Amino acid sequence: MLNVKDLGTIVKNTWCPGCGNFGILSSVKQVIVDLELTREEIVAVTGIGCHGKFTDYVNVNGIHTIHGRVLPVATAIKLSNIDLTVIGFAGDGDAFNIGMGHFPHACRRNVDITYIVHNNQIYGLTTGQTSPTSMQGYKSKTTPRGNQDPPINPLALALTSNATFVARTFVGELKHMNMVLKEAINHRGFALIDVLQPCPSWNRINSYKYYMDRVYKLEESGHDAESFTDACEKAREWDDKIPIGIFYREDRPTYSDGMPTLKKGALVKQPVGDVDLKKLLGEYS
Amino acid sequence: MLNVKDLGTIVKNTWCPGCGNFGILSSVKQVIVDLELTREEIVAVTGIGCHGKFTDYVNVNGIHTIHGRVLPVATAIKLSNIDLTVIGFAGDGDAFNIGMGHFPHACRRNVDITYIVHNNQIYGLTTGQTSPTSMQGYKSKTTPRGNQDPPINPLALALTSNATFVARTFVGELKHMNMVLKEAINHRGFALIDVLQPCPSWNRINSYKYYMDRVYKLEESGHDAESFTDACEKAREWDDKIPIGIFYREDRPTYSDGMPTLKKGALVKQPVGDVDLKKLLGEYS
Amino acid sequence: MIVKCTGLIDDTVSVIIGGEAGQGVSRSGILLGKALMRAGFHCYGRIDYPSLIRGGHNFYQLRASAREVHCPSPRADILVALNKESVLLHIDDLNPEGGVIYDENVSFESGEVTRDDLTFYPIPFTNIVKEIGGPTIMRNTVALGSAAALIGLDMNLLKDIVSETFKGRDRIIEMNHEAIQRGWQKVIEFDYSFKCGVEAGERPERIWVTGNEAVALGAIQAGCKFFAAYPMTPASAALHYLIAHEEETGMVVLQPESEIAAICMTVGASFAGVRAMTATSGGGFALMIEGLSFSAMTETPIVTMLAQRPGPSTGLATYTAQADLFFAVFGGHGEFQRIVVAPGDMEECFHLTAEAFNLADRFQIPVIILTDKALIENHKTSATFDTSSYKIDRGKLVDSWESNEEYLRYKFTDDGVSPRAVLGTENAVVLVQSNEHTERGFVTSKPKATKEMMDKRFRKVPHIRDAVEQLEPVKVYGDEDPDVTLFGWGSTKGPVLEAIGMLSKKGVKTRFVQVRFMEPFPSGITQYLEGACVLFETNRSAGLGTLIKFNTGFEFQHVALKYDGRPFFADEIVDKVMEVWTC
Amino acid sequence: MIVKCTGLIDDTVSVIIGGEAGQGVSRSGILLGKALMRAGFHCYGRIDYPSLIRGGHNFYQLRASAREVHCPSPRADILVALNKESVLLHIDDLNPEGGVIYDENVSFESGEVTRDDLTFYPIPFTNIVKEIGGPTIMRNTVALGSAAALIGLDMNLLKDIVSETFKGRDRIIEMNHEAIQRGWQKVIEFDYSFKCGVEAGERPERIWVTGNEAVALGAIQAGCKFFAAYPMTPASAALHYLIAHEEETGMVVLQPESEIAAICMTVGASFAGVRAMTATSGGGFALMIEGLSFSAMTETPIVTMLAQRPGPSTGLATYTAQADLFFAVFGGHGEFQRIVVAPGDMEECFHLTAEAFNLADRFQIPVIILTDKALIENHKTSATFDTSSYKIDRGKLVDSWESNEEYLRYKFTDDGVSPRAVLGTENAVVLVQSNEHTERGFVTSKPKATKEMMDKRFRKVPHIRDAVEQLEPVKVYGDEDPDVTLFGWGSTKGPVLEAIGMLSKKGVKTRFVQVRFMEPFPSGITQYLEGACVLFETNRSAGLGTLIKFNTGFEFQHVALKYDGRPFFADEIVDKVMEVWTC
Ligand SMILES: Cc1ncc(C[n+]2csc(CCOP(=O)(O)OP(=O)(O)O)c2C)c(N)n1
Ligand SMILES: Cc1ncc(C[n+]2csc(CCOP(=O)(O)OP(=O)(O)O)c2C)c(N)n1
Ligand code: SF4
Ligand code: SF4
Ligand SMILES: [Mg+2]
Ligand SMILES: [Mg+2]
Repeated sequence: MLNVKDLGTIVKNTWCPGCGNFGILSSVKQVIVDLELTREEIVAVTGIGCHGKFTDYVNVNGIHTIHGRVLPVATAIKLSNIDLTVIGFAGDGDAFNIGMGHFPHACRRNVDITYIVHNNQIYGLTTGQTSPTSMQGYKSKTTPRGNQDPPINPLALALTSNATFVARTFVGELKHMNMVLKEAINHRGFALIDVLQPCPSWNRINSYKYYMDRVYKLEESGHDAESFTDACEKAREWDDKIPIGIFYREDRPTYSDGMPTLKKGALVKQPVGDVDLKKLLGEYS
Repeated sequence: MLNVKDLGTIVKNTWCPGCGNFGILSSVKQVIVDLELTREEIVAVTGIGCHGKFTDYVNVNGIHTIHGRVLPVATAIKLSNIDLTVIGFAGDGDAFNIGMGHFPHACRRNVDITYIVHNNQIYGLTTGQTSPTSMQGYKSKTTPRGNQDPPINPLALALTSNATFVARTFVGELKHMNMVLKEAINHRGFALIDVLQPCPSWNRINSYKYYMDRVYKLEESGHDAESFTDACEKAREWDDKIPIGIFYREDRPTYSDGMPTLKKGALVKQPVGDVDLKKLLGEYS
Repeated sequence: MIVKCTGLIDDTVSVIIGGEAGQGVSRSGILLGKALMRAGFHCYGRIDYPSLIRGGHNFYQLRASAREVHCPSPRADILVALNKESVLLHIDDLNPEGGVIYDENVSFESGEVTRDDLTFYPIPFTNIVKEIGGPTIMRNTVALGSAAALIGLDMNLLKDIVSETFKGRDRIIEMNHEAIQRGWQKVIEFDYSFKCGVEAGERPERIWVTGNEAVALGAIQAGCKFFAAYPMTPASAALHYLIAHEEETGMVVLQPESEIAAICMTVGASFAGVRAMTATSGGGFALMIEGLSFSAMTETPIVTMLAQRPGPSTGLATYTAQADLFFAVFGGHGEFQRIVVAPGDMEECFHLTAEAFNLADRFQIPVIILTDKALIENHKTSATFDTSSYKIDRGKLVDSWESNEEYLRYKFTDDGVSPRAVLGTENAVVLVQSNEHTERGFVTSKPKATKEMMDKRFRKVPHIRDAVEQLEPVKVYGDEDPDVTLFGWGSTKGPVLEAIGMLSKKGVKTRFVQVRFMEPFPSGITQYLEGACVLFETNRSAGLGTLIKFNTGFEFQHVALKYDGRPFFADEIVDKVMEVWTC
Repeated sequence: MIVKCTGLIDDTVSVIIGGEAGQGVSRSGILLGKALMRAGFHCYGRIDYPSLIRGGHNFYQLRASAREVHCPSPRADILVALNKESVLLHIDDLNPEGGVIYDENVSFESGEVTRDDLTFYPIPFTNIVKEIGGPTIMRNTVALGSAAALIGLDMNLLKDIVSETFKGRDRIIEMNHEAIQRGWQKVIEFDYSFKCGVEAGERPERIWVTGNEAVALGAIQAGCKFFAAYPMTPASAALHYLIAHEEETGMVVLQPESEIAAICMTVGASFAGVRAMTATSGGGFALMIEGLSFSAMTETPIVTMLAQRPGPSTGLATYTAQADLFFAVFGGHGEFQRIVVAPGDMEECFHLTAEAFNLADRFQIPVIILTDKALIENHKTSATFDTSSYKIDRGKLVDSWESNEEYLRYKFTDDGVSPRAVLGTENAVVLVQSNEHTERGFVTSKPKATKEMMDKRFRKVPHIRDAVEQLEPVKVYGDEDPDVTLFGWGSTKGPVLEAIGMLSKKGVKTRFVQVRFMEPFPSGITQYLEGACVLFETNRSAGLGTLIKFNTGFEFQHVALKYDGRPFFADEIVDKVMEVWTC
């Protein structure tokens, strides 16, 4: 069985001191250990951004994709081998700006993958531009007079798009994050986890303290994760109080359940070269 | 003053007999006349699909863009000349598959344009593939065993994305469509109109009769378009009864309101070549 | 197989079927072509349609002969007009003494129809259908019966195909048989003067397929397991075909939200170890470029069909061009080796697609299959594809890792190709990286490591060249000692082959040099660049000519370019060659 | 302006400032460069950083001289080390007798530092900052004070710049002044042996800018009103600059959701009649290709900066390459004419960007400004840009339509360029069309109309060529009767110019041929392709060499390619030329 140390790599970590990504990294490692998964059965698919360095730091299969494309890549990996545990790691810019076109579709298809959004409400790697989740009024190089637009609400968007597992957690609450992550990985279907991740280098507003002062746990507030309406209502809460936890879960056939070929098991393990081409050609003769 | 005839062109219309696009075309012409707009102040921006032929059939400024890009093009036209009335015409595939990445952002920015989605729940021009709004179970060339995924809900998505005017109408109810369209054009901010548009050639399910049997008018059912919660609830209704009308409206500063330059009026009309470059260069000396 | 045509101006019989979009023009043409094939004919079929669903004018050009036919003819012996407009539009396309089949309901104003050498066959399409109680669209079935009579085709061949198509739906079969019968009968009642006798021979080992179908079948042959494509004319039919056959082929086939998703999924599936493919046209390919470069950097084999149509931008959605050659060869940021293969007929679509998968896997690079509308939406009879000679070669793909050494996805090797472990392989942690990277796959930006990894990828190049040279990248047809040598690629092959036959009858000895691989560019072409050389392409900038000039220094003196969306017709090629030959 | 450097191995003084990402390396270098400029120096600055925000090693290479300097030197006279790692990493880069400024807290193990020709200046960076009560990052200000002392730079120049930068924030200014003072003082206390005397001259008419800033200023000069760009290294700074100056320039500048949106917005703004631009790097440009082809088909002027970095795919985000030349020239579906211009220094970034807008407007086509990281993120002192000679030429843009004839967006004209009415022009209904179209803009797929409209667009080509020829597409520097001719483009210009100076001192007469327009390819290059010719490019495939070969048939015998993400250094060029010269 693996331990957390086995999941490290030789690569020097270059995230800034105090970066919330450290929390995500350690939670992911812990959960892999707790769930008794092997390195080879996990595939971490990352976007481009600070979060994208994940694949260098965790010793499991990794795919460092291109900016915004975690979802189509992760979807195809899962469809090609349903025996793998596929976890996507995206930035907020990655997921909801350039990658927005994929998100509602991944939700409604209910692909059986976990999608972790490292939501630091900023473009980290490109040195601090406003992101689609940056708050109104937020000042940056690209909104020097303050961001005018209401931010994208990842949870509400996921709910609207028929996602079957919708959650938020905060890296300052590691146990909570572990719990949510475990549930998400165990969930059969598409699981969104919006992770509140401080970026001390660029985002001076949404700091550890900012979140610490505001987050409260849905598990402790009697929230009913079976209720779509309650979930929608909670998803809109963002001010003095910010809920974290599992907002919504639902059982629905997954994308691969609908694929006749996958009824026979993992695609990559199915025989190759045994198609009766003569028969297919017969249609044309 | 224009009359409807002035808005025709010499181009032979090649929509199929019974196509719902005819209704949209006549409504748009009627509303232009009723609102006493001129040909030159309107810009019709269309996507690629059967709906895209609109620009050939209506004698106003037209931009036949590329597939899925109505919103960025329309946005920039409006920002470059806030005196123009910009109306986007997109297909359901156009808007919610390939063009999905732009939609939530146009909503939250509240660009002052009208966005008409010709929602025939099918890919028309490419001969009948499943679209993101095709219903579950819908059979087509690309879902021969029936569409498994819950469809995109344009209204719910717009509401979630902070659109300030969200409506649906049906081409079988022309007066209603005229009313909605007028309100949308007069609305200051982003206005989505989801138009139920039968495609008799490919979509044999969502016919005129299908909609006729189901639609009812929000105006007549005492719906409160100021209430976000009510709007969300109504947006989820789609079965024996399908609401049409204005689901939601709200006043919020538009995208251009936040742009300092546009406080001085239309960008294209502002003087060119009067920037004090010496001063800017001074920063570097 | 005995086929005999008499009274025709050449050894082929050509039929134009014209009508409105929605009247079943294409289906009729395909059905008739298949019946003719079964009668022993070689056939070629081309559908011409504007980008709309109903009401616009469509027409199908069908050509058949006892010998192989490689392209349609712009002229026809028989016109089957499903509406009046078709008579008016195509009457001048008819050969002398030709026949016109049309609905007897149609009446012509005086002066509207001036040809008096033709025979007119007014057939009560509409009334027959009414009498049978069939849907209006069945008019075309009546027309096919009439056409069969005129060609001398055994109408049972048509009926058989109808029975196969509508298997199980007896009422429909019955109505259609009746429609064929009646249409046939009506012509027989005339004392018809059009003379084309066809004797049905043995049913030969032939198939009647489009390029799209051939490409899809090639992918199946190659063991492709994953196909994701966003609909785009003219590539969509490959998607439709593969989705329809998902269960028989054991594939996962899907229509994603965009071309960006399509290519990223294709790359993703390949990471997981299955053969994967996508297909699109120019606008969609533009959206795939970032993914293409991604597959190159991650050394992930993918196969993409780029089916050309005229551009720029939306262009002419339903017509043809060879105008994306440079885009296919050079599109992409950063430097990487790719393969671009350009099949020229149905057999090549099949075999080269299958080969594309082997090449992609062996060298872990993207392979582009460059086709165009005229190749992949047209029908041609071909000898049944040889499915026995192909061997799947997955190169250095591994699904077990026994070595004590750590698995390194980008391990330096002599030939630049590293063992590629399927995701999930025990004992092998795979790290795939879009940044420049170390052998293990970790990000690096060190200068030495950067250069070394770039060199590693480029070490594949000579091996790729070798592999391509094995696959007849240049094919030569015709006379060994020619008066004129013709050059071309892709869909131009058909009309050129047709033309060299015609030219040989005129006493002009010609040779055709077909370039089948565009990248890496084949080496052996110089030997043919002598004497009178003419280049044929359906574009404005002579892409192949440019590549040849670049690779050999040779500049064509004679170039025929067509860029109105239509393929060459053999006559045009003959004319150009005659011009060169006599000058 | 009097500058005098003594005791240096050449006529330049070079400083390396090294530290961790986040320690203010880049800011320090820029500040010191500006102060040196004000002292009368010509300067060049290059920042080297990996793609991360904190902790990785960054260093700034600053070089200054009384004469113009065109590139950094890999070697330095002075090392300013903000951390220990920087000493260890760069100590071997120091010239003999150089000086090392570092934090006195740092201690070295025995054997760690072996050079005994250097002078070490341990300065209490950390303690001074503590004493002043400033933030840790202020260590770099202390270091700058020390460096100033060593170079002999008047520290008041540094102080002035600090005062300007933090205008209004007196406490910060005061602390920084103190830091400079103390750092300076500490060095003075040493009996320092490093000898570089600088005498401050008049403040010259010079500016210290990056290529990104120069491009942005060029756009402003051209009256660009709309700029939409998605952040991507190395192009992002242009976006930041323009957003920050939105109010002064009267522009609308925004960060949209993606590169696809960016280019579509750019095209949209241009439809409305304003000059519009976008900027990106390779991966983003890949996503823009569909929009590029759209602008071509709709004949809509747009300007796009493609700022290259090493690929494929994500590649090396913060390093440099000239590897997208073919992509810029050939990327796009369908055939269309574009212009690709490649500036080579800050002045050219400014002037050619401004010209790009005129060209785009005059010919209603897309213009690509091809730059790279080494050009646009580096600093160089330049003569203040001449802002008086440029004239805005909007070509056939019209905002009124008095004619009685219906306005036709795509009217056939002799030169292929049609009057382009701003949307909203009274009496002119504008129809912009991505499908092939008629003069009016209506969709067509007729063969004749298709060919005619394609020919119409291509009628512009000779006029475009003429216009480009007017703009010195090939610039030649150096000896008229050279022993060796050097070829290059873009950022390679700097090191090559530097090298030809050095070579001349060695008695080798050289000439540099800079290609500034890549498409259409300039005609006048053949005359220089004689004698010993050497090509320099920062890529692996010699893109320019390939274009030259294609256009002239000339094949370079001598090629120096560098593709490790780093720009050439002048020494490398000198070495290569010496090798060619002596062989
Ligand atoms: C196509 C493309 N466009 C732009 C970029 C540049 N880029 C790299 S990361 C990034 C955004 C990072 O923000 P986010 O996704 O929130 O990730 P974070 O760094 O905050 O983790 C951008 C714009 C790119 N790599 N590719
Ligand atoms: C980039 C790109 N991909 C694909 C296409 C092909 N295409 C044209 S229209 C269309 C979809 C049409 O469906 P919809 O948007 O619903 O419009 P409708 O025809 O139903 O009005 C597609 C996929 C294209 N033109 N461009
Ligand atoms: S920039 Fe922000 S997100 Fe990136 S590593 Fe630093 S703290 Fe973390
Ligand atoms: S295919 Fe459908 S949407 Fe298109 S014109 Fe015909 S009926 Fe209308
Ligand atoms: Mg982020
Ligand atoms: Mg549709």
